[in-house]
Amino acid sequence: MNTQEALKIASLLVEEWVWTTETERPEPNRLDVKLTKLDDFIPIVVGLRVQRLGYLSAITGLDLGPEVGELEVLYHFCTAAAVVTLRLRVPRDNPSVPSLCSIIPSAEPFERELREMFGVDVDKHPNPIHIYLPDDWPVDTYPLRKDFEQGTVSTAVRRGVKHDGKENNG
Amino acid sequence: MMEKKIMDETFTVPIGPQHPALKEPSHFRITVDGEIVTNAVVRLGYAHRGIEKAVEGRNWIQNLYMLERICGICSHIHATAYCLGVEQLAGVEVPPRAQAIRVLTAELERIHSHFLWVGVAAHEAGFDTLFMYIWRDRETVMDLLETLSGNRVNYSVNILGGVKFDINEEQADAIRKGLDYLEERTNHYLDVVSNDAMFLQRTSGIGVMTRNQAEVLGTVGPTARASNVARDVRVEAPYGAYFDYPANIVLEERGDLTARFVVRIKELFESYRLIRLILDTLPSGDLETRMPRRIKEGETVCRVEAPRGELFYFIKSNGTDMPERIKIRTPTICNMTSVVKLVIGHQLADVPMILVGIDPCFSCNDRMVILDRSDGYKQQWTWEALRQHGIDYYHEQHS
Amino acid sequence: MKIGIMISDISNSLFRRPITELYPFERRETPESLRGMLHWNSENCTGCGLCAKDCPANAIDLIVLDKKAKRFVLSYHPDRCTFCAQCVHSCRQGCLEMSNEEWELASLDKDQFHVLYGVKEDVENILAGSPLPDVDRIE
Amino acid sequence: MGSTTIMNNIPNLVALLIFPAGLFLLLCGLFYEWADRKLLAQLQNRIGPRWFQPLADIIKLLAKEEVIPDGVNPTLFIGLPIIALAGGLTAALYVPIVGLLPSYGLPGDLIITIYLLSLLTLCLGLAGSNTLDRFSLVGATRTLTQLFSYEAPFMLALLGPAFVARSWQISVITTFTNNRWLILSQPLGFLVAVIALMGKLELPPFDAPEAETEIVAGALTEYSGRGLALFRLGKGVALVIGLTLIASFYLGGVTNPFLFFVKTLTLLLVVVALQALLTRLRIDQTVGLWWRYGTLLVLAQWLVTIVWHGVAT
Amino acid sequence: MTQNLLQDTIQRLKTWARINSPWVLHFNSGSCNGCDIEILATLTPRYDLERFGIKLMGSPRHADVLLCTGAVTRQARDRLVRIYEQMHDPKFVVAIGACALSGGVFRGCYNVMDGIDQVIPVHAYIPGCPPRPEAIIDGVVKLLSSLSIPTAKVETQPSTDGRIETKECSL
Ligand code: SF4
Ligand code: SF4
Ligand code: SF4
Ligand code: SF4
Ligand code: SF4
Ligand code: SF4
Ligand code: SF4
Ligand code: SF4
Repeated sequence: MNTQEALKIASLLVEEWVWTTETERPEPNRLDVKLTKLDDFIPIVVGLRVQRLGYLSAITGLDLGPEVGELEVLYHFCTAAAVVTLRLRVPRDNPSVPSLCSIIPSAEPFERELREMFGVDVDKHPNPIHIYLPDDWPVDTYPLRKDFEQGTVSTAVRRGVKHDGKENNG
Repeated sequence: MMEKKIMDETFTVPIGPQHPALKEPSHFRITVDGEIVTNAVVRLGYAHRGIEKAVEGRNWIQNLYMLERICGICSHIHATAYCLGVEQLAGVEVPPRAQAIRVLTAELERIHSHFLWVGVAAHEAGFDTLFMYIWRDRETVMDLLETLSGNRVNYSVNILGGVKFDINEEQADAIRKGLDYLEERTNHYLDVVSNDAMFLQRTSGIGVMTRNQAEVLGTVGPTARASNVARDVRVEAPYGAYFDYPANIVLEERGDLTARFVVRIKELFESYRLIRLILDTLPSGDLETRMPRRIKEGETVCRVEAPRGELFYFIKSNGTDMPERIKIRTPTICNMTSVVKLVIGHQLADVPMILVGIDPCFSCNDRMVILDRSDGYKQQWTWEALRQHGIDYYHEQHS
Repeated sequence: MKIGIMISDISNSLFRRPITELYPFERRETPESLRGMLHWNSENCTGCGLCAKDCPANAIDLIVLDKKAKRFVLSYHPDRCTFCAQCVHSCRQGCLEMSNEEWELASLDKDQFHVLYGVKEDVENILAGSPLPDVDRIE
Repeated sequence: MGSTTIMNNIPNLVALLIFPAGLFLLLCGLFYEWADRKLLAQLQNRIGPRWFQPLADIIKLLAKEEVIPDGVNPTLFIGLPIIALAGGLTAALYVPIVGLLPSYGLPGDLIITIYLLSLLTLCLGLAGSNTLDRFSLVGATRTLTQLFSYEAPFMLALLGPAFVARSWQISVITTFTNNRWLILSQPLGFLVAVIALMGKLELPPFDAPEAETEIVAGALTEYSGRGLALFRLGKGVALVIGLTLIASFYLGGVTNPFLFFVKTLTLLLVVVALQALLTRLRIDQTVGLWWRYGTLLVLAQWLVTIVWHGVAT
Repeated sequence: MTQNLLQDTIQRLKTWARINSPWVLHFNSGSCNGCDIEILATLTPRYDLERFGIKLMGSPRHADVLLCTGAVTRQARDRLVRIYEQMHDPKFVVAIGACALSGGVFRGCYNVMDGIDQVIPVHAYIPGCPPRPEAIIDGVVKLLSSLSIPTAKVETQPSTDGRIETKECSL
C-alpha cells in the first residue's frame, strides 16, 4: 500500500464513519485525528487494524500543562510514508486510556512507558509495572509531567548514597 | 534435575540483571505454568538517563548533542532524525550537499554498526577469531569516520541547518579505497557466516520468526527483513538525500539467526554502493543554512532508518528556544517486544533460543535467573542453567 | 558446508607482522580534524557568551571581568566536555579551536580538569580568590 | 594481607619446588601457556602477551587477597587446587619431558598418567560444585560431563601406539615409537588424541565449561588468588604432559630437547589453529559429537590397526 | 636485615606482577555504548591490550581493575557498588568518558548520579566522549605506572600562553 492510498483509506475510515472526529493534515504525509469520545477509540483502532493500515510505531504522551488540566495521548500508525495519528485527551487528574495490548501486542512497552512517565492509567494492561524507572521510584511522581522538577528526585537519592562510611554528595 | 520439582507450579522467572556488557543491560521476567511460558515482561532502564525530560530544559542546539548521545552505536542517525524534524518545523531548506553528506555518514555508520554486531554476535557464539578479524576490518571505517568528522564515535557531523564538515577529493579517495578493501572482506565474511559448518550449527534454524509473526509483532530493521518483511524507512518513506540516492531493500526468507547475519552483511554491499554513488555525484553548494534560535510553534513526526531499524521522533515546539516535547522511540524497543511476545506459549526450554535468535547479545545481558516462588523460596538460576534445562528437557522427551 | 573457512585469514597472519599499533611507544599521526582539548584565544572575544550558552555539557563558563576592556577569563572543564565542537562553531569571532594533538588527557586526579584560560594576571587573581569588580559569569 | 598470604604460601610453594623437577615443570607449563596465547594472538593478527605474562599472572594471583566464599567447605576449597597441581606434577614423572627419559617407569604407567591428568579435571569439577555460585555449579557439571566424554577416546587413542608397541609402559612405548611416525599409520588415532586433549584441557572450541560469554568463568568463578593460580599452573603442566605424550607417541618420538621443543611446539600450533578456526560447541554438541564420532573414529582406527597387524604378522 | 631484604624483594615482585598483569572487568553503568565499544576496540587486533597483560574477565573476583563507563543511572548504582565490593583487594577503578567523570551531557538529569566517583572511589579518569582507544590505553598505562611510584601525581605546571592548569579553583 502506498502513502496516498493509505491516507485515503484512513481518512475514509475516520471521517465518513459513525464516530465523531476532527481531522487535520498538518503535513502532506500525516493525518491527525482528534477523537472527541474515548469510546470511539478502540473501534477505530480495530478498524485501522482490519484495513491493515500500518503498525503502531509509537505512543507519545503530551502534558498540556497544569493550566489546561489535560494530557494528550498520541498513537502513531505508519504505513509507507503515511503517519496516522490518533489523539486522545484525558483529564490531568485521574487520566485513563484503554489498553491496546489485546489488539496490538507490541503496544505493551509503549503503554508501560506512558504509565510511568505521565501517570496515565492504562486500563486492563497485562503488566502494569515499571519499564524504565527503578522500582524504588517514588509513587505519584511522573517525570515527563510539566510540574516535575528536574533534580528533586535525583538529589534526594544522592544524599542517601554512602560509601566507606563517608557521606558522598556531589 | 533438581529443577524438576519446582517446575510443576506457576512461578515467575526473572531472567537476568544486566551484565557488564557491551550492549545495554536489560532484564526479563518470565512467568511459567509448568513448562509453558504464560507471560514475559522486559524490564529496561539500566541505561535510562531521563533524556526526554532533560531536552525540555535545554535549547535546541544543546539538545542535538544530547540526543546524539542516546546511543553511541548509531549516534549520527539520532542527530539526523532530530535535525530533519527541527528543520521541518522551522521551515528551513538544507542545502543538497549537506543532505548528501548526512546520508554518506549514515551509511558509513551503518557499516560500522553491522560490522560491530556481526563481531559481537560471533564472540557471543564463541567464535573469537571472526570477532577479531571483523573488528580489525571495522577499524577501516572508524578511521574514515575519524578523518571525516574528528571523532570515532559521536561524530557530531550534524548541526541544525546543515553539517559541520565538508568532504574533499583526498578524503573521497580515502573512502573509496577503504570501501574497496571492505567490500572484498565482506564477501569473505558472507561466505563464512553462510557456509562455515561449525558456525552454522550455532545459528541455522535458531530463533525462527515467521513473516506473519514479524509483521504483527511490529519488528523493524534487519530483524524484520530477515523474516521477509519489507520494512525499511529509506525505501518506504525516503528522507533527506535518499530521494536522490534511492536505496534497495535486502530481504531474506528464513527468519532464523543465519538470515539475520546474512541480511546485515548483504546490506553492507548496498551501503558501499550508495556511498560510492554519493561520492561520485556529490552536489556542490553550501554546507549549512542559518537556523533561527527559536523554532516556530508546531509538531512534526520524523522517521529514519537506523542500523537496527526504524527510529521514530516526535517533536513539538512551542515557539521558544527550547522544545516543548520530544518523543524518541528507538528500534530496539520494537524488537524487544517481539521477543517478549514470541516466547509466550513456547516451552521454557525454547526461551533462550528465541532470545538469542532475535539478538544474540541478550544472552550476554542475562546471565542469572532468580526463581521467586510465592512461598518465599528463592533460587538463583544462571542463564546457562536455563539453557541446560532446555537441553535436558529435550533429552528426556526423546528418550 | 565447509569447515574452517577462516583458514585463509589465519594462515595469512601466521607469517605476517601483526597489525597492532605500538601505542604508547609509537604514536600514529592523528587526523587534522580530530577534536581534542579546547583552546581559547582571548584576542577577538566579544564576550557574547554564545559558546557557553550552546555547550551541551556546561563545560565552559565565561567569566567577565570587565566587559568594556574586554577582560574575560574562560573556565573550561575537559572532564565534562563532550568534544562536540559546537562552541567552536557557535563562536563567530573564531576564538575557539580544538587541538588535534592534545587528546591524551587521562589523569589520576580530577583537579586537572579545571582549566582557566585568560591573561595570566587575571587567572592568578581568580585563583587567589581576590575580590574582582563586578564579576559576571555567563553559563 | 597480601604479604601474609605469600608467607602462608611459602611452605606450600617450597613443598612444590623440592618436588623433583617441579619448578622446571611449572616454568615449562607457563612457557607453553604463553606460547599458546601468543600463537593464538599471532593467528588473530595481533601481538599478544609478552613472554613473562603467565609468570606475572601467577605471581599477581598469589599476592592477591584470598577470600573463601560463604557456604563452601574451606578444606576442600583450599585443598583441591593443591591436589590438582600435585596430580599434574606426579603425572609428569612418567613422561619424557624435554626429551629426557621419564624419572620413573613402571608397567602400566600410561594408565596412571592418564588418570592423574584426569585428577586435575576432577578437582576442577569438585571445586566448582563446592561453591554455592550458580556459574560454578553449571561449570562443574559441564566440566565433569566433558571429562567423561573425553576420557574414553583419549585413552583409546593413546592405547593405539601402546598396542603396536605391545606395552603399557610409557618408556617402552617411546623407545618403540622413536623414529616411527605413527601418525602415518594411525592418523585417525592422532586426530582423536589431539582433539580429546583440547577437550580435556577445555581449550576452545571445547571451552563450554568456562565460556566467558555464558557462565563467566565456569567452575573457577569463585576462585581468586592462590586457588586460581594453582589451577592455572596445573593446566599448564597438563598441557605440557599432553603435548609430550602425543608428540612422543605419534610424531616419531622426542628423544632430545631439540626434537622435543620442535615437535611439541608444532603440535601446539596445530592445536592453536584449531582453536582459532572453530566456533565454540554447545555442551550438548560437544558431548554428542564425541560419543557419535570420536569414539567411532578411534574404534575404526583400532580395527584397522588390529587387522593390519594381523596381516603383517 | 635479610628479613628486610626478603620483604623488600617480595614487595617489589608483587608490584611488578601487579603492574604487568592487570585483569579488567568492564561495567556499563548507563552509558550510551560509545565508550563501551571503544573499550572493546582496545582488545581487538589494532590496539590489542593483551600486550600489557590486560585481559577482560567476566567475574569481579578475578579482576583487578574495574573499567567503568556511563553516568551511573539509579538502577545501575546498586549493582556498581556490589560489583566493586565483590572485587578482591588490591583493586582499582578507572572512569572512562565524560559521563563517567561528571555526567557529561547527562549532568543533572533526574535518573543519573553524575559520575562514578559519586558512588565508588576512582583511581584514574579518562575524559573524552568517547576517548579514543589510544586515550584509554594512555589512561590505563598512567594508572599502571603510578603503581610503581606510590606517590605519583602528575605535576601541575603553568603552560605557555598564559594558560594555567590549576589544582583548586575557588570559584
Ligand atoms: S560476552 Fe557479552 S559482555 Fe562479554 S564481551 Fe561478549 S558481548 Fe560483551
Ligand atoms: S530516550 Fe527513553 S530510555 Fe532514553 S532516557 Fe529518554 S526516556 Fe529514557
Ligand atoms: S538501536 Fe538504540 S541501542 Fe541500538 S545502536 Fe541504535 S540507538 Fe543504539
Ligand atoms: S546572538 Fe542571537 S540569540 Fe544571542 S543575543 Fe544576539 S540575536 Fe539574541
Ligand atoms: S534504544 Fe532505548 S532501550 Fe536501547 S539503549 Fe537506547 S535508550 Fe536504551
Ligand atoms: S566542545 Fe562541546 S562540550 Fe566541549 S566545551 Fe565545546 S560545546 Fe562544550
Ligand atoms: S562565542 Fe566566541 S566571542 Fe562569544 S564569548 Fe565565546 S569565545 Fe567569546
Ligand atoms: S562519555 Fe560520551 S561516549 Fe561515553 S558514554 Fe558518555 S556520552 Fe557515551
